[in-house]
Amino acid sequence: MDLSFSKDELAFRDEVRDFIAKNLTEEARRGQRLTPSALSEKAVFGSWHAALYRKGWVAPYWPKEYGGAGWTPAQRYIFESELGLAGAPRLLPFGIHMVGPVIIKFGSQVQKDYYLPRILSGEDYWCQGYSEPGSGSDLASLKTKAVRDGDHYVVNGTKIWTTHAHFADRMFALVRTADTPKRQEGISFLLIDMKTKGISTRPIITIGGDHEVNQVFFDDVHVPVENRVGEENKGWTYAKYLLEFERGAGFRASGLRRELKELRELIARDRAGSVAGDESLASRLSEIEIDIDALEMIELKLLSDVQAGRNPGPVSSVLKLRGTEVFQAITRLGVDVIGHNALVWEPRRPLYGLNEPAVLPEEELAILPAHLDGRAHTIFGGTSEIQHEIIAKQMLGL
Amino acid sequence: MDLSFSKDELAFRDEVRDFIAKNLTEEARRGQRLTPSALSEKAVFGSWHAALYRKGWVAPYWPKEYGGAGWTPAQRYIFESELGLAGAPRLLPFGIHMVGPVIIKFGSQVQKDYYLPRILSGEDYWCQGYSEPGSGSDLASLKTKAVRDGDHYVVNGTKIWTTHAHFADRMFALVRTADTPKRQEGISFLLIDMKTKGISTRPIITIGGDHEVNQVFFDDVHVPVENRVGEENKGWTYAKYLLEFERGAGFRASGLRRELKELRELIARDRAGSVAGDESLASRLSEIEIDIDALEMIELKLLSDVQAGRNPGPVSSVLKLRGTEVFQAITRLGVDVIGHNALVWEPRRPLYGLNEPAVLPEEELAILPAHLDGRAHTIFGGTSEIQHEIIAKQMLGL
Amino acid sequence: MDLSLSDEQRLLGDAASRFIAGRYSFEARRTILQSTEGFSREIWREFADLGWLGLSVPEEFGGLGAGAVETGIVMEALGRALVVEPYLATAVIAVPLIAELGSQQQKAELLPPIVAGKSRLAFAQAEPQARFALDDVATKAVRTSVGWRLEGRKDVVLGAPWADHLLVVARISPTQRDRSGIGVFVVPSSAAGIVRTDYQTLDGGRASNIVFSEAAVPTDALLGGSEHALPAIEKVTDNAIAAMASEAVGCMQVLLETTIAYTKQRIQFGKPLADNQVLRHRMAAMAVKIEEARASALNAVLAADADPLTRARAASSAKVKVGRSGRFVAEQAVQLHGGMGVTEELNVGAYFKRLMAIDIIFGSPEFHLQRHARLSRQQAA
Amino acid sequence: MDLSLSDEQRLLGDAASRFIAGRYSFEARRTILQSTEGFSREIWREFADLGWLGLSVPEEFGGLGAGAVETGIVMEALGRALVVEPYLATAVIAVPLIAELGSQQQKAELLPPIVAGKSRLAFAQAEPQARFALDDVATKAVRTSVGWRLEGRKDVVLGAPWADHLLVVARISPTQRDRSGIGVFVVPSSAAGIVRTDYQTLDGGRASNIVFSEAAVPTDALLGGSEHALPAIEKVTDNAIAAMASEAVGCMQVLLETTIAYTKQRIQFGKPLADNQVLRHRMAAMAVKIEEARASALNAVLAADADPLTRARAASSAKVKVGRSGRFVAEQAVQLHGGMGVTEELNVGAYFKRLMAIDIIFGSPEFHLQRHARLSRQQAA
Repeated sequence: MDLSFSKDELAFRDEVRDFIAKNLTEEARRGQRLTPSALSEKAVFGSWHAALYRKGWVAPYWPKEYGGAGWTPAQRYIFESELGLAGAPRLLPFGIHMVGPVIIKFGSQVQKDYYLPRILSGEDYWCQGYSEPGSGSDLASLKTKAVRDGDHYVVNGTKIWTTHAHFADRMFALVRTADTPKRQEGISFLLIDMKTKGISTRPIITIGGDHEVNQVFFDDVHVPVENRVGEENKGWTYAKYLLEFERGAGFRASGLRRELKELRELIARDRAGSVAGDESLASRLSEIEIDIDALEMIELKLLSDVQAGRNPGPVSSVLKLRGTEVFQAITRLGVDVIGHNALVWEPRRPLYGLNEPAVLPEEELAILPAHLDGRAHTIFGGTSEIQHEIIAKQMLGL
Repeated sequence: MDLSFSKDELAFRDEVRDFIAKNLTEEARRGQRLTPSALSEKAVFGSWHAALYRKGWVAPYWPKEYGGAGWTPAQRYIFESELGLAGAPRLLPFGIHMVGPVIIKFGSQVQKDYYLPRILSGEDYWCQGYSEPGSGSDLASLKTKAVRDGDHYVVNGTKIWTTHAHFADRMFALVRTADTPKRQEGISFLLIDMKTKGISTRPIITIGGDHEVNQVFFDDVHVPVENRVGEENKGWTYAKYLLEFERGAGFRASGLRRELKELRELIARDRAGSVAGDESLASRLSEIEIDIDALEMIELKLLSDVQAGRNPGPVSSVLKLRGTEVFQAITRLGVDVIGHNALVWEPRRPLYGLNEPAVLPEEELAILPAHLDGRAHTIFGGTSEIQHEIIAKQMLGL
Repeated sequence: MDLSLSDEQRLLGDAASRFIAGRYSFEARRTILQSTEGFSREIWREFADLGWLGLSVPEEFGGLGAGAVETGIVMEALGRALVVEPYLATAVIAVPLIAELGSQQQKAELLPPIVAGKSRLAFAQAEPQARFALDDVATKAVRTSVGWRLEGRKDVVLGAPWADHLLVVARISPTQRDRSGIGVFVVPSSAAGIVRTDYQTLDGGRASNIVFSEAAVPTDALLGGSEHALPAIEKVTDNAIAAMASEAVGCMQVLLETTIAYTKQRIQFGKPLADNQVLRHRMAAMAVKIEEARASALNAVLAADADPLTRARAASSAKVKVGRSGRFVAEQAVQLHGGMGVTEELNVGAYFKRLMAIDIIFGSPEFHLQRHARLSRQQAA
Repeated sequence: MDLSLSDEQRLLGDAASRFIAGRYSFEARRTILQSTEGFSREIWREFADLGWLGLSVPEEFGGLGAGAVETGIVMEALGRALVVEPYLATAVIAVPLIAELGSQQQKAELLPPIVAGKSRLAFAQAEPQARFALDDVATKAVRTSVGWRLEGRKDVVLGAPWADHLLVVARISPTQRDRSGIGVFVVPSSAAGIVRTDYQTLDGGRASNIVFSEAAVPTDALLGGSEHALPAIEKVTDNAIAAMASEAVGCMQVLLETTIAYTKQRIQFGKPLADNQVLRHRMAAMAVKIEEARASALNAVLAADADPLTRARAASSAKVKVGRSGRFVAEQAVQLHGGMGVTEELNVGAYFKRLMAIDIIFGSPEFHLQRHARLSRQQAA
């Protein structure tokens, strides 16, 4: 058992660090810091995506033949940690972590040839059409219909919680293509051009004041049959495959560590010392750091299992559950740290785009919205309650 | 709205205080302090029971004709508060709060005449035969059988968690007298002389090291039919009536306040100051005191509702739930306060009976066992989970 | 001892409920929030008509002379509807501060216009360095030949954009953290030397950061001529905390009701969400927290006129208990509403934010827990 | 980077599991506890035969020269079985302390008998006033013409009734809280001037309070002649904390397994307890806490030989995380076992108590949280 990196791994880490130093602009870092919602906008991540693309690091976990980097799990961990610690914008997961792997595994050759390069280059901006009003955690209850009409499907219905639908070029969507007694059957997986006639979006503003998610309406939207991935009515299989990817997506500890570090810096800036000298605050910071240490070790063990070819089990549910809770604890502490300044509401969005001075100093600007928007972390991507259910079933056999 | 007491109420409080000053011996207080389990033994509460008996205050809430005091709810509150703050031993509830009210409401005249005076005088020491191995919170699943044989019931089976069965003269027990599809039917309520042939008891030692509860076995135990309360197979009705009494039994806040006070005194005794100067400890003490303040106000509102003839609703579940949690928080803090002394195990019992010096100073002697035995508080008398169930159903209509 | 409401108090509560139900729906509130001013002068007039603005004003100045219990009743109703109008700043803080400290003449000048709904005040107390400590006052009041000159900065003055007068806490003695040498100055919002930066607040209200720079005020601007105003400030803030605690209980109660209704009707995996035992128990836990918060708020309300130590402990207790309860209830309400709970589409988020604001105003639960511990040590000593 | 066990480590773990399963059932343990001595010399011999007593003893003194990972593996197994034999005091504390501090001669004298199972030691460190602070040492070592004289009092010396030698931490410099001027003395338990009060401990073990009164020891009793033993003491206790954290994980794992089994078979209201969603999620929460505790313990184990600051932070982290997790898991295991959980009839209570003891030994989670915060500030500075 050994936590230290090998010489090769250290060399790789240096390469990553060097790459970050040369390509991650201060502007991108600032944009990420001032993004209170889960994902940043293209104005923030764009230059970073382009740099990664030039380096061939946009989708390093894809098979090499499709543009992956062929890394070991340790390299993967190093890469994600360094990015997290550096405060790099997260690339959008919809293409890279979601529809990409599905196309690689289940798509036709034509689909692979067309879509995968466009994901890597960033030419296609994807969004995800899964949830519907009324479906919530019960995804299989979706109602959006796709009726076959010649070589098209005619899609009617609505999707909700569609992150960045207002920016996206394409959506991968689950639609109902047959009414079957078992709801998981009769679902198909479509790739939809967002410019198609009949698609409209409605912004949904979060309690943090941000426009990140939308409701998308389909009104007789014609989608070519060749835009279906895999077989008709087998979409649930592909969706489940994707969800596994989503759940295992990414190591969070390093990002949390950076967020905690920023909080410590904020406290250190307190000149009057009334915050910095608060014992209970110091204890709460330590409590969170201890949580992060544990999370990171769970991540490392997961990695180690993957490296050794062992099945790590449903530990990704543990990481999702605790990672989101720790994130919420950090943002809550942030709110406590800035005291009455947390009463100040900055209505102008996006925060990184503010070009006249705000009431709050910049380092306090995202604290309140991040706390508010952050309440969603224990809801989206499988609520904490669902994670408990998964752990009880899959880990404990209950 | 007014929290202050009327002149009459103040006079009554003085009477209670005066009575306590004159009759509550230091020995009884010490015995109570050194009792880590829920109820003290006769050697502790005996003199106090006798004094209350002389004053006519053993069962003040019984109807006056049976020996009650005819108090207002405010008087009742004052009485219990003063006793709690003074650290008086609790009288055993089994006669006074449990079987007594059942006999008063459902018993025959002969039963009333015989049993009630003996409860008041303390001549009869009662225990409760409800739970059985395997029944847990699901009381109606009880299996102990009573088969009619002439003018006797022949009882076979076993009861568990029988507090002080090893001291008791009598037990009130629920037994199955008929096999009916609805389990709540077919249960009868018997008064059993513990000296009857065929009864044996087995001590159950708690994790705190105390002998408070027992398992009781019935092997062809003959109980005269006239010892049945009310009708045959209607015992569940009487049991439910009794449970209501048990749940509403007593105001706890004042007792918790005294326990917290004792803890503060223990901390103040710390000469090195390493405990007393601990900020986090001070915060935890305040946190508990704030809880107690809230509990006391809930009690006062309950009292006020009763006084005004309003139905207070299932607020007794709130009090049970939070009262036991606060108690556990106090004992846990106690363990933290005495530091490594909490590793010392005192095997000799009862603690108040120790006549040679213990390893620990007397004021630390009950801290650990009280913490351990105290884990039972959220289990017995309706688990915390059951209280949540009751609140969800009865308070929220869920 | 009697904890039941008087007939008058019950009538007040009923009237408040009726008003809220009829005049302050969530949609009506949204319209108010989106208006330029951000509050409704009409609603304010109705408050005056209902007598609420004079609730705690002594009768000789046109008020009802009522106490903390009545204020709590109104505040709970305002909490249920998330009223944004500056009732707290004017009726709960300014009025008792003037009544406690002001000279007879000041009261006669300032109180009747408040009762009539013609004047709104704001309490300029918090400062950037102070972190909720009421005795940490850096804003200076320097005596001049014609009165006073104010110098300094006040942060997050709630309701200041809507106020005609500010009550400015300033230090007359030179030492920054001295319990004496603090005064409260009545200053017209439009006075020279005052620069206000107005903004929205977390809970939909408005507030300002205010810089005083050679702001000259006359001699009689000092309330009651008192240079020892801190005890009155402490009393008024403690009682404002009690009133906000009642408001918070109103917020929590609505959140619980909303959550119950939502989980009963929302179908997931073929059954109502409320069929999940975990959620049922969660809502039971919310109900328990609310019972405790209500009790703690009542404790603080009933201690409004007690000795300073009892009052301060009860207020800090309420801050802690209501803060903890409010957090839990709000977070769980959001969580149980799922995605919709984190959007502006439902009112859940608005209640969440108001409860957060209540948590922050006059100090976080952590601050008050430490204050409580300090007061307990004082009491023991 | 590689977190998988080596083949040897896996074999060690398998052997430990087999031993525990075959030789240390709960009934066997009960018999040991009720024996006069309160521990089993036979089991101790078997520990020696298995090589566990020499696990961390350098090879030149007959040990295996293994590290913290191996110790953790054995400790987790001991935790699963609630082994009362003083493995911690002798193999986890005394051995590395001697190895760190002792002279070649002391090591050669003291270590081989330990490896052979012929010697057991106890660590006389804690004092009544110190409240877990390792540098707070009031017991004095006064130089005499023939060696040293020990004066003072040690509390809760774990395993002392079973030890032939004590390792006594004593102050050579006059200032009570000085980081230097502290030595560790090897003292035969039977030496003159030592009065021991033996007693049972919370977790079924034995310990003593010890008074040293003119206890004369020879010059070479001072380990390594070092008057600056504190860093070694800190290292050894940090590593003992890591080892106990592994033990705690073993305890927790059994409690979870037991609770799952119990709730599956226990029928209430016509269905297994485990059908209650609330209890299922509770057990999931227990599992999550165990995952975290396991990770934190591993962190501390892997930091055993890191620089002092990293090591200390990892140990204090483990104390906090394992402490919190252990509390939760133990309390919920008791709660979910209902009445039976609070009796001596099941093993649940015994695990509860061992986890409590682990919580207390070398300092409560609260103490270590504050230490962690202090160390974080040091690191930042």
